Amino acid sequence: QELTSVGVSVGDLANPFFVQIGAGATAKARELGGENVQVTVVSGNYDLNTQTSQIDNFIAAGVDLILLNAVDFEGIAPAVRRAKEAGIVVIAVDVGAEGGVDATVTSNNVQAGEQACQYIVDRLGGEGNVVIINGPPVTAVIDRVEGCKSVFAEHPGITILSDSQNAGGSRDGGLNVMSNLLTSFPDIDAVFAINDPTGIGADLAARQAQRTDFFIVGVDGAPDAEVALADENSLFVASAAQDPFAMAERAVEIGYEILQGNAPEEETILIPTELITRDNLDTYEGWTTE
Amino acid sequence: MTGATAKPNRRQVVSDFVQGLGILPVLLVICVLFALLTPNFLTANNLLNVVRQASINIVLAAGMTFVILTGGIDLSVGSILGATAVAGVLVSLVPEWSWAAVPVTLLAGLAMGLFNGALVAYVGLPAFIVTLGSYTGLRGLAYLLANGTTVINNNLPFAWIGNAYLGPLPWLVVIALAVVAMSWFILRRTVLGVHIYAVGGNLQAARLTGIKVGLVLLFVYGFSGLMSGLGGVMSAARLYSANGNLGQGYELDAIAAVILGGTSFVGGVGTIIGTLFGALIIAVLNNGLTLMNVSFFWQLVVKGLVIIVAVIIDKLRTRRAA
Amino acid sequence: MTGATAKPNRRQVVSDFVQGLGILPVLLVICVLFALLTPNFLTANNLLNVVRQASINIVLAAGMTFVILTGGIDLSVGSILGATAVAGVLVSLVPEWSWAAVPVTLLAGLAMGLFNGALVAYVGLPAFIVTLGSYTGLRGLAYLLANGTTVINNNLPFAWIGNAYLGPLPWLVVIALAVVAMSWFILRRTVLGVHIYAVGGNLQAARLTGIKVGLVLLFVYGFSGLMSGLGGVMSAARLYSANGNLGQGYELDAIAAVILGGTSFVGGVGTIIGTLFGALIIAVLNNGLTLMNVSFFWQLVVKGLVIIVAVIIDKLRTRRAA
Amino acid sequence: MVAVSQKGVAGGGERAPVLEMRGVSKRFPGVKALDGVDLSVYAGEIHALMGENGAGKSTLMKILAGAYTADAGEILLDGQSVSIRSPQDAKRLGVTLIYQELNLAPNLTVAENIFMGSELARGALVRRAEMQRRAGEVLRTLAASFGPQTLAGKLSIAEQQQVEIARALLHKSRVLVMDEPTTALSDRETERLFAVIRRLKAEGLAIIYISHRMAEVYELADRVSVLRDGAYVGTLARAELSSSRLVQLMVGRPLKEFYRHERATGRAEVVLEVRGLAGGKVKPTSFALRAGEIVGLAGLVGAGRTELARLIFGADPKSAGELHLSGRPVRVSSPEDAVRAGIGYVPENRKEQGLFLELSARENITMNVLAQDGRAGVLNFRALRARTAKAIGDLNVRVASQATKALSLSGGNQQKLLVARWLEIGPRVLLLDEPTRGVDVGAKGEIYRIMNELAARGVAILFISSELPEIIGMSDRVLVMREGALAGELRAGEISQEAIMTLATGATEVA
Ligand SMILES: Nc1ncnc2c1ncn2[C@@H]1O[C@H](COP(=O)(O)OP(=O)(O)OP(=O)(O)O)[C@@H](O)[C@H]1O
Ligand SMILES: Nc1ncnc2c1ncn2[C@@H]1O[C@H](COP(=O)(O)OP(=O)(O)OP(=O)(O)O)[C@@H](O)[C@H]1O
Ligand SMILES: [Mg+2]
Ligand SMILES: [Mg+2]
Repeated sequence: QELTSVGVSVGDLANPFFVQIGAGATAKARELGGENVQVTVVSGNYDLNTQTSQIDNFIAAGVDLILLNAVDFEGIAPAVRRAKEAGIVVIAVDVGAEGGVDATVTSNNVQAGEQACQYIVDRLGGEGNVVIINGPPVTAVIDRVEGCKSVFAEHPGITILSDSQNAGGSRDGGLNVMSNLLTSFPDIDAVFAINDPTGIGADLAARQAQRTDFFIVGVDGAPDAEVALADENSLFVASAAQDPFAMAERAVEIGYEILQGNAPEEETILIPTELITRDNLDTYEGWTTE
Repeated sequence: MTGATAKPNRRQVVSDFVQGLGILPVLLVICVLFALLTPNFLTANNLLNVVRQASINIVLAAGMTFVILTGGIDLSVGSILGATAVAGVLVSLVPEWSWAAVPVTLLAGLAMGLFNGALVAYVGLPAFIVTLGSYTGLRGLAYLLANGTTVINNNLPFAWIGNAYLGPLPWLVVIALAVVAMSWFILRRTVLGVHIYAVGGNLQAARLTGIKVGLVLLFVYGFSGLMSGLGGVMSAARLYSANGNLGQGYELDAIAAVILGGTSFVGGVGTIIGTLFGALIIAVLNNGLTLMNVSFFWQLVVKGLVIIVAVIIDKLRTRRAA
Repeated sequence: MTGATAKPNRRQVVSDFVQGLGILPVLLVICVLFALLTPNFLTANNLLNVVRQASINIVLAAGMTFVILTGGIDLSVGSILGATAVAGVLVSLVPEWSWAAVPVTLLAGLAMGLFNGALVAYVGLPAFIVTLGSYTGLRGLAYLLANGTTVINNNLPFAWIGNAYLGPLPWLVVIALAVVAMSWFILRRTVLGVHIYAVGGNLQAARLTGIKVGLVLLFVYGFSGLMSGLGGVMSAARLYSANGNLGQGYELDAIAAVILGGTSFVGGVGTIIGTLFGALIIAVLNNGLTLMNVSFFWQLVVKGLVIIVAVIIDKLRTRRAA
Repeated sequence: MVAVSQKGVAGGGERAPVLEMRGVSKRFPGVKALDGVDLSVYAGEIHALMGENGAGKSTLMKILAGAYTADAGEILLDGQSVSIRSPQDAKRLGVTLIYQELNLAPNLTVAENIFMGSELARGALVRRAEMQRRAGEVLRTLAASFGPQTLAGKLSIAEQQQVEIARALLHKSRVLVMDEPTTALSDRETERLFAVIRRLKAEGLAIIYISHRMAEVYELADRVSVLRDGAYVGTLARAELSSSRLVQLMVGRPLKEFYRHERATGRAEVVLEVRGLAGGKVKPTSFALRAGEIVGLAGLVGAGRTELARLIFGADPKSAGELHLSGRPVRVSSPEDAVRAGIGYVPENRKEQGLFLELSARENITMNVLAQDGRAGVLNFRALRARTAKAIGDLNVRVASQATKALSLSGGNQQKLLVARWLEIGPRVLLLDEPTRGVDVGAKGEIYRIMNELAARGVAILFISSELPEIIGMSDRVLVMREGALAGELRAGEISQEAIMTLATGATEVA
């Protein structure tokens, strides 16, 4: 079967990460189906109703393939089922989705949290006060925090000072929340930020408060994180990197194969994350962009 | 007698329609444009789809119309929707209580609305600040109820509301239209409706002529809360689930529908039919732009422009008519 | 001469202060509570921190005060902040233009504000719908400018605005206070200020008195846009970057500050000092609750309640006084 | 306090009063509005209530209607002490008040306004057709020129007043209070209203009638009670009524001659020439105003006087015609232009179109000249205060201080604020639309005095009024409008009530 149109719905198009997913999907779809393939990328704005409507729109528009970055991996199930009934191939990207998707291509968010926080534990020698700067209550974030906490739980020497503050996943929020946390806790050894923008915001807050007594680890491996990592004065020292562009490419590839009648070997393709630090930064390729 | 009353009734339905018609030409122009630009727009399936997607906003906007007609505003509709939807799904998960899920959701919405209404009507606080408070607080409540995750019930007893059909029409659409009809009836056929317009038109006059202004205000906020609860039911039924995020930002869509529909912020002027058209414009835009494969960023720009252009056209039209 | 004018000036400053005082007791109570509950609250460092965090909201709310005094509203401040901040950082990245980054940002804000103002003043559209349109459209513009990512300039030429100090005070705080002082001067000391109150108090009378109502409206929206642009400068300077998301939801905080500060939605009544206190209340709440390590969900609930309780207290206080 | 002994027994005979108010007191922040006021009214009596602006008449009646609650005092109906704490209470007890301020919802139809709060209903359903029918009937008895389906917002102020009257007539009440119901009505409508009032009186209603117009009081009242500065000063029976007596009671001193004009303006320069001006309902109209002359503009309600004034002032778009000031053509397409040209306009509805209620007396007075004293747009408070003090003195405005909000002034004093505002620009032409509406005798005299002074200084005044005596008394010439066009001009010597009415109604004889 020809690939003529693809629908992509992601959590939040204002986040560069998801923009990369859209870009990756578009690039791959064009490569496989020619320049005339129609790729529609929409933002669910972290709202389940919105995303459900978008899936319905895709069904009405008769797309061949849906790439779904679910804002809620369980809540989206009915919409997925409708899409399946309409004969559309649905691939979950970055976050899993219930309802019978054909395949799931995801970074391992739990693993990302584990990697980041294992790094913290190692660097602290298993002892110290840590802060988790939380984010919007969506699965990807919840998984990271869960992975992180599972690592900390194995080390009784680690004290979690705070894990309940939502910085909204943005630089701005990271800066504000961290400013307040710095006042609350005069003695912090390490910070886990649920994504890079949050971590960089926390770094800015530390600079403003002239605090240098701790380090920050994020998740994403985004371009601005690379810049921060390269900066000797930055407290931002590591990030569990994913590659959204490549992930989306992979998802389209698998979807295309399914359309051709070739089922994938496994239904869930976990793309491992890779911890990048100041030391291995030069070998890190960064997010793929065309 | 009946003959005599029936005539002006019909006349009023028509006149309401013409007044509410306001934005209809704009809606039609947008539809024609989309029909020309994308082949899939003008299919029965897709049109149903549009109305289905508009249904929750129509219900919220109906409640909002009442509030704005009295010169108030209700920012809390999205938060109430979220909190009540979570509550509803939670109740439905308790086997012996699952039958009560819908009433509980509706009553919870009503109660939250009455809370707003009491503060506006009897404490005399500005509606904006009261509902901004509950916008914030009830969002927190929604998260707390859901405990930060998604509550799911795959055997939701009232899932038919979100997925079944009555004849060719999805129940969601039927409910939305029923709400519009009921709202129209209240506003145009009952004493309460006249009082709502009177309070919005001249609060002091309403008070001095002995209208129980407090009760009227209590009613409109209670009604808006009830509609938000209904929105919660519809949302939960459609999704088989709810989370603390649900309904975020819906208040702006509801307000936009009301204002696009020609209801004045000053109060006292507006029709529910206009609100219906306003909500449809928003839904058609979302649907059509996506069908046309306009990028998300450009969609925002286009939507912003269309909102402004729509009221400009409406303005020019009414100016010429006047 | 000076002696004679000085007296009423001082008297007016005081009376403004007392009027604007409105919410001050509430602010103090909240501060005392936090001081008792968390040891770190009442440190010079943290208090500076609070004001620094409030600074952007103070600037936005100052512009918003002008708009609301004329009976209007500006929903677009957050979107203007985002769009201008992105534009500013982009300009700063062009080597030969980087000196122009701040003026460009401010002028872009002014232009967007004037766009709103022109539609309100000369086309006669409702402020809510105009600024809802630019709220949506300019957000799209911000994303488009940023091309969906974060634009970063680690050598931002105006980063001192966000990070340097003037004596003991961060520049952010200095700017915010300067804006308040300037706003006070315009509102209380100039012809324009009286005209703003007049337009808000009685539009029709203002027109029939020969006040250039259109220009006054154009000014307030332009000023609000300019302040949003200034907010964009401050934001970008603080973050060394900007993205399309920046400023999302700021409009509600700004409006809340204005209304908490006692400015009436009807127009014509309110003070800038009240707005300052309103913005501080919001910042203190955010800071104190985080210091107390209250979870995000509960923070929302508490904030919602405090907003409502604050206006109730204010209401009771003024009622007793009257 | 002037010694007037009889507290009402006159004319009452043995009958007990329907309504008695005893020792009613009310304090507003900074003002003692009422101080132990007594009042008794009998069934089948028209009881006039008089007093200067701010004497407390409206406040007393609002207490009776439940809009305010008294600080002290007692209200008895049929000898029973009653508690009236809300408008609903008053309604239940059969007390109806036509408020001085218009209380209409502009978005509703006339019928809906008339029945507001007492809608006809079957169950919860409104009976619109029935409401329209009954409203139509009442409007006909008032000779209203509009139907029950008209939107209230589209009515002129006089027509709105008729709606208010209709509203009161539809409620079956025992006590009907009319607080200055005729301020905007012209003679014909007033006559109709009086006929209705007399009928109601015959039906046994107790009617309290507040007015500043002596002639009306003489014509209607059985007894007159007078308030001064919030205190009851006495009641006169019809037989005892005399102008000097009443004025003496109200003002506490005798008042001098009312209208004076001894001007010779025939050859003065033409200041404003209106040529073929048209727009809205006004048909092409031409006339001229000379320096130092007061020209009356008379007509029935809805004749288009207000619209003509607004056209001249640039408040409404003109469809044709031009203005010449001192012989030179001027473009006046907005109020700003008018102000620049030296044309002032005092609108007929001061609360909606003139005053800034939340702003101070000073700001209200100096609104047009704020920029003149200051530099670069910065206010010069000293100069503004001096201006205000002078204006308040010249016009004898009664305010606690310059910072008092316009909101808390009595109607007459509010009106003076507006006149003062226009005097500040040093106008060459002043358009006064019902400037004495709701203004007491003393203040009226002062406004006439001010008009004369302005005329003496060479200002050309166009004086719109529905009160023929003052038009006749004050004007050098009278223009009469009918249905949007000038029906004629009356020169000194020709001016009389009959002549004006003939032109206004288009009848060959006086209606
Ligand atoms: N709501 C109010 N707040 C403060 N003061 C008021 C208020 N209403 C009336 N007053 C004051 O009470 C006094 C009596 O006012 P009231 O309106 O009863 O006078 P009035 O006799 O009806 O005058 P007019 O003939 O001008 O209508 C005035 O000094 C007025 O300024
Ligand atoms: N804003 C308006 N919209 C529509 N019609 C209006 C409006 N204002 C006035 N009218 C109409 O114009 C007529 C009144 O005109 P206008 O006020 O110029 O008359 P007038 O001679 O000044 O009478 P009045 O004694 O009421 O001042 C009324 O018949 C009314 O229906
Ligand atoms: Mg009065
Ligand atoms: Mg008139």
